[in-house]
Amino acid sequence: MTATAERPTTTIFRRPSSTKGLWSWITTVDHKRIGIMYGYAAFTFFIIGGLEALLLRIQLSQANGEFLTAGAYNALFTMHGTTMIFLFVMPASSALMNYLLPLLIGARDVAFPRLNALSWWIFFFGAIFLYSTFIFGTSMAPVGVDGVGGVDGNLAPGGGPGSFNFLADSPDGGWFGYQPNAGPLYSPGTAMDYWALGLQIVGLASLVSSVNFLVTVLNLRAKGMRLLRMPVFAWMTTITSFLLLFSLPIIAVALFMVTFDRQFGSLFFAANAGGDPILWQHLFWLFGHPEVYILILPAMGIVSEILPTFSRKPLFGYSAVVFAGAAIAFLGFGVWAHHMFASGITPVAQAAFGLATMTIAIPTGIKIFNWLGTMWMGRIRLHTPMLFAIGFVAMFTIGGLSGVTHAVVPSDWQQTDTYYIVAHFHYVIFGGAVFGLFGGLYYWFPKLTGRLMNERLGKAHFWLMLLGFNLTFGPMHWLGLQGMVRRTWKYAPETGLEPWNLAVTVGAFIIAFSIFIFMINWFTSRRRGEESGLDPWDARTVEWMAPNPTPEYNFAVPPVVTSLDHFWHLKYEEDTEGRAVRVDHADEMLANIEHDQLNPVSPIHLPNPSYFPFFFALGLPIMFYGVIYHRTPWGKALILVGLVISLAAVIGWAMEPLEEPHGDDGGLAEHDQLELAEAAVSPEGSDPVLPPAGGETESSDD
Amino acid sequence: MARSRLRLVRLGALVAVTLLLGACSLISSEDQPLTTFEPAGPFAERIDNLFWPVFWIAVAVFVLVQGAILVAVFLYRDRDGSKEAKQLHGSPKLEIAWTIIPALILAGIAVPTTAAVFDLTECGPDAIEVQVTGHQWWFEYHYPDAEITTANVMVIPAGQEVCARMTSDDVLHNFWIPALNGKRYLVPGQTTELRLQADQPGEYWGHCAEFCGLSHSLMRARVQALEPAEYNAWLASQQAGATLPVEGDPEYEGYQVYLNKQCIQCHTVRFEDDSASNIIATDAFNGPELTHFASRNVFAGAILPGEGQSRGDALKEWLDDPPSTKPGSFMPDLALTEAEIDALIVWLESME
Amino acid sequence: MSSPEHIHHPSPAQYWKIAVVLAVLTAVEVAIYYIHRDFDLGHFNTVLLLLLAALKFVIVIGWYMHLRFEKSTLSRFFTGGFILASALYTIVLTALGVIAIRGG
Amino acid sequence: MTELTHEASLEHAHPEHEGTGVDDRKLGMWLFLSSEFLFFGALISNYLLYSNRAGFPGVYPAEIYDIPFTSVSSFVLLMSSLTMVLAHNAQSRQDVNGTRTWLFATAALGAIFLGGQVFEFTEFIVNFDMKLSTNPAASAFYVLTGFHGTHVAIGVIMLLSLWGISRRRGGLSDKQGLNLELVGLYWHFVDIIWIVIFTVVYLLSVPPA
Ligand code: HEA
Ligand code: HEA
Ligand code: HEC
Ligand code: CUA
Ligand SMILES: [Cu+2]
Repeated sequence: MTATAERPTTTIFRRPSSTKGLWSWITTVDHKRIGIMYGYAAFTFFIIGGLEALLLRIQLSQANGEFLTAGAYNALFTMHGTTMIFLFVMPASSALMNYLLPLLIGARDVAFPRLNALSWWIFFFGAIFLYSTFIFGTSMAPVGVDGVGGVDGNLAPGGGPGSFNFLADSPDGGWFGYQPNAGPLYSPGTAMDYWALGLQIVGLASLVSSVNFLVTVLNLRAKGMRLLRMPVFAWMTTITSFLLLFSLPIIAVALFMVTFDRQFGSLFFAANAGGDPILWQHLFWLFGHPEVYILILPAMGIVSEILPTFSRKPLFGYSAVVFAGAAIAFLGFGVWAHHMFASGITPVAQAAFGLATMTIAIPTGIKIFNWLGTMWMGRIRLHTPMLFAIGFVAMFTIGGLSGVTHAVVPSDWQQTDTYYIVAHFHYVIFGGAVFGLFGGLYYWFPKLTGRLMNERLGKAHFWLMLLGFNLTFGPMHWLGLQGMVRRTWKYAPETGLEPWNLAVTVGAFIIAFSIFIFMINWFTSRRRGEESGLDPWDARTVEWMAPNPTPEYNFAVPPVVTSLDHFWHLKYEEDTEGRAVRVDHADEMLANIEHDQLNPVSPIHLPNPSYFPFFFALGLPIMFYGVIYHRTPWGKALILVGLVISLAAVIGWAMEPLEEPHGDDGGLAEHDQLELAEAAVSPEGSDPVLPPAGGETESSDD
Repeated sequence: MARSRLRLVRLGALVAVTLLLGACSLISSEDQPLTTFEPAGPFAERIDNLFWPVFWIAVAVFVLVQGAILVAVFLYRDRDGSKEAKQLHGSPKLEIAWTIIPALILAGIAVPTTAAVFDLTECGPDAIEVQVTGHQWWFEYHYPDAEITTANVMVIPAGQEVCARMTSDDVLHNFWIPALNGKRYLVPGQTTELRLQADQPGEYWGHCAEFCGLSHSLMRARVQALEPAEYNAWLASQQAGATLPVEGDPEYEGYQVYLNKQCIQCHTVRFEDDSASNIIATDAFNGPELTHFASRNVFAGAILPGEGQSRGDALKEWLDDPPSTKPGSFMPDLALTEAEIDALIVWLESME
Repeated sequence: MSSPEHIHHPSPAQYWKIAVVLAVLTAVEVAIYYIHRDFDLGHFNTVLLLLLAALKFVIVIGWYMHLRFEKSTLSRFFTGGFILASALYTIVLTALGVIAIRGG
Repeated sequence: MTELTHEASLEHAHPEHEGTGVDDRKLGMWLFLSSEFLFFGALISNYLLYSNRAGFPGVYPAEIYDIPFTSVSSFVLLMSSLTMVLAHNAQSRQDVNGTRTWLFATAALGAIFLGGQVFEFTEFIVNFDMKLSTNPAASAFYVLTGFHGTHVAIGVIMLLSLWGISRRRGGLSDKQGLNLELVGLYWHFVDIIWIVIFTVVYLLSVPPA
């Protein structure tokens, strides 16, 4: 390790310069560190959401359980669903996408590094804001409500009189907050405001990063990395970003409408005043269904990386897998009303949405079969990542198939709002997204640490989780078809549902135990795991051409890509039968690559850290606290304070160059110099005189 | 290697046992009153008939995919001496096959699905209308032709179609009697329809399926199907008013409590003597009509009486403090004394 | 900026001309609105007004936002967003409109 | 898709990266704006849904529109697109004074439009007693036009910042020139949304019979 990222010492503004310690994390704009922060935050919320689920399960392990109060139960499933979807799976995908996207396409960073930091901090503060409802939220009308909220007297539901424990004072409208139940009249108090505004903030974070990722993919691919040479995970990141870009504004509007109803007396969903509760459902699911593909597509991308590597064979039907992903996303926008089959929409609409929903099975099937085709005739190595990938294919298929039974509209009239649905979506989300994410963590762990995770613990984790998972969510199919409605705090003993519920609860604890093993594995392997070297899995894609752990600059020498699976083709040729043969000098070549990547010939300039994303993001929750309490003077003050913080940060941001001038190259980063040269020859290029520096004041319009 | 294969076998065994257990309780779904597997009328049956073929298709795809995974793992496992893989990139033919075949299967599913949607959505012309109103957390039934109102137990004639015209008084609810049909939302400000029919007399369980606030889990429903003759008798008896207790009757005291303890603010009771009737306007906040309270075998959102409880005991529990039985209940704790409760029970039990 | 991509852009004179066109179109719109008030144009009113709005819309995007002169990548994303929005909300409104009739 | 691939394969033109050839920030802005269609689309749909429902208490927005007034302010906003594009043009000709003048003119026209909106809201609330909480149609009207107004206000702030920078530094650097272009895109976008709103929400909206 000789020259690494060099940081300028003389600057116009005093910029953050520490590379260690808290401040370095707060001010970092490095996509890898941001990814790591996303990852730890997401995992923390996984534990929290999981603990909430365990409480739910304890309550349901017996008929007429007495473990939780009704209010606490309702709050727990609301927060469980909200947490798992918005604060676990989305940021966990974001973690991997952040860490890996630039590596996968051979870039040094994302297009807008500071915007990336902004996304993360917005997410972080949004999540904290949402969870602060446990401390500040109330289920009673706040003081000074001028006729807006709450049924009078002691009849207010949503916690109810006497249930002042903190859980019963938390959001309890379900993760899709159906109106008017989650509106001002039936959920008075502030808890649902925390929910609506919290999701608003978290959504903004995803919107910002979707733009960032899209520009990164479109403009920063390494030389030769054509779109159809990108690793599938990069493709699924792209497609997911499009889904986010087009679905988040819809939920933003819906949440604004709820906030206006709750805070300012508008009547969008007030059924007693002519508002239409079904409008909320359309808007929510117009977002909500693309959302479920936002959850699954990144995992599908991960699996598409793992399966070929451990089958030692190219991905079967690469372009079909990519296009199927795009097709899923596209079709995913046209099926939202399958969540509303029982809402009384017309038979024409029901039939049309039912058919549209079924068609999604076709591209999804293409993916499944191509994955099977990848394993077929391969040389399968069952390392832990591969086990999780195979688990994904197996378990997701089950969930997908139950999804198709929902698409059969009349069947869904029986199934909707029962545990059969709960089974479906845990199979696709847990069996799909979560298995995929864990596979990704095991697979790319070396990129983070330069070490491998322990295989034995990994396998124990996998088998226990598979067992616990099926024991938890398998019987739910049965429970649902035996008439157990979802979101039910108690069920009667006469329903005969008890034994199966007990099995489910036991399964949930087995999952918890398996997660515990994972945590032990993670933390011990970080320090003591076997060293991985450059290419522990004999992998196929260019992210493995960067050293492990990944240096701050990713690649000292950006790869020049000549084919799909570029890295593999450097190592392997094909014999006459088409079988892979390792080229003679492969090991030597790997050693050279590692050496070159660790020893940059000239200093590499990276974007400088910045305080401003952190402070910009900090302003938002402060403003939103102010909105919730805007009827009080200090609430109005909070809005102002938040606004001032954010505005000041924007101004600071706009004045601060992305990179400080460097003495050695006339103030231009290498990256920009090259772009400059590019602009000079390209007719469509940017300004030839000035550097089109990626990300100067990029957020000035957001 | 061998050890993990052993694990696979063990897992297989486990899955098999689970399936077996599932199969066993399939047979015994009789003591599961909410099951969807025992349709008791043409509509639920139509759905059932649609479900099973789709289910078996799903099972076939399941077996295919899981089978392929297992075979691939066993056949192509990297063992000592196994050859490197042929670097196949895909196969257009296969690609087309596994696009077209699922498409055809789905088209096959789509046709009966669409037909069933249209057949099951709109009520038949001869259906008997029952208006259903959802309240937090109980169902109200109004029979417009007979002009009677009842709660929690919907009484219908066996062998005839009933058209439930539904709306809600507050938030969304979802009416579901698994043996008779699927679900339909009750939407405030709008009307939805659900066809119901039971071929045989009997009692059918149901539940509100949409989350509707604090005590959604305690918002249950019953349908009682009667022989048509019995049904007509029931209608007639419901149309009659309750007997007005006079001083000296054992029910008199309870009636006085009803008059004096705010019950009249929320509960309609119609008496034979019309002038004594206490009618709550339909647009005012109301609780279940109590005129024929004792003709219903369950009350309070069909959660009471609980298993093995007599109605008297259940009433005692309920009247003592409704929100402790049903959290958030809009019937408040009226701080009745034991004597008042006992008196009320006598009166209420008399209102057949 | 004087980068090559700007070479094809319209000149200020053309911008003014476009503005005149936009102004005239707006005037026509308002005129149609008043004509319709006195002489019922029926569906023509809607069709005409929507057409005029679409025309203005396209002119601003195409010339003022230079989309006509940009790489097709850009117009593809942008029109993609527009078409998606139009399609989705049309469906939503259709579905809700029917509900409104039934719900009274 | 195929087109993308094709473009990306012009390797000689992009020595370092494969890419679209469009500046990062400009691409980002276009992407952001494409998502804004869905934002305003939802708001416009809400309005269309509720403005046609009969039976609400209070006045409907369509009963009290002042079409001549709104026509004028629509015209003002439309013309601000002209001044915006002239500012951009001046900047590309390194015409410092022209840039500054047209920037200011655009901001001023935007501010006039906003003033008109404030006047309109006040009129509706005070004279016609149509408040946010009068009926869902009113709610939809205020929230839609309010969010549009917020967008205009943000645009005005950005324009004034550019104007201020230009005054302080004696012109805009080329880097800021790109900013100007981005603000311009945003500004035109806000204008085309108003074109739709003016027609669909004002001219075509009739109160239910
Ligand atoms: C990761 C998330 C995810 C994914 C990927 C899916 C995928 C699918 N979902 Fe699911 N869904 C959810 C998450 C997800 N869902 C959630 C969270 C809810 C509930 C929300 C709530 O109410 O709280 C829900 C609810 C839900 C409903 C509403 C149920 C109700 O509330 O009444 C429906 C109805 O149609 C549905 C259908 C489908 C279908 C058809 C697919 C398809 O995409 C599946 C396609 C896959 C396959 C079919 C398997 C592989 C294919 C083959 C092997 C080919 C051969 C197959 C055939 C020929 C059939 N889902
Ligand atoms: C990503 C999505 C996701 C995930 C991963 C999960 C995971 C789990 N969920 Fe799910 N769930 C949802 C999304 C998800 N869920 C959604 C959207 C709903 C609908 C909500 C609504 O209706 O509004 C729902 C609803 C839901 C219900 C229905 C509630 C109801 O309708 O009344 C149930 C009931 O059993 C349940 C159970 C579980 C269980 C047992 C897990 C388990 O798999 C969880 C396992 C994880 C852990 C157990 C982690 C804990 C780890 C440890 C404890 C390790 C030890 C640590 C230390 C010692 C520090 N969930
Ligand atoms: C503030 C209104 C209110 C008052 C006062 C009130 N009730 Fe109720 N009552 C209700 C509501 C609402 C329900 C339905 C509760 C539920 O099932 O969730 C109900 C349910 C009942 C039931 C069960 C009916 C059924 O068929 O489900 C009985 C019996 C009853 N009340 C009796 C009484 C008596 C006796 C009094 C007076 C001592 C009384 N109520 C006072 C509102 C009220
Ligand atoms: Cu009513 Cu749930
Ligand atoms: Cu869906």
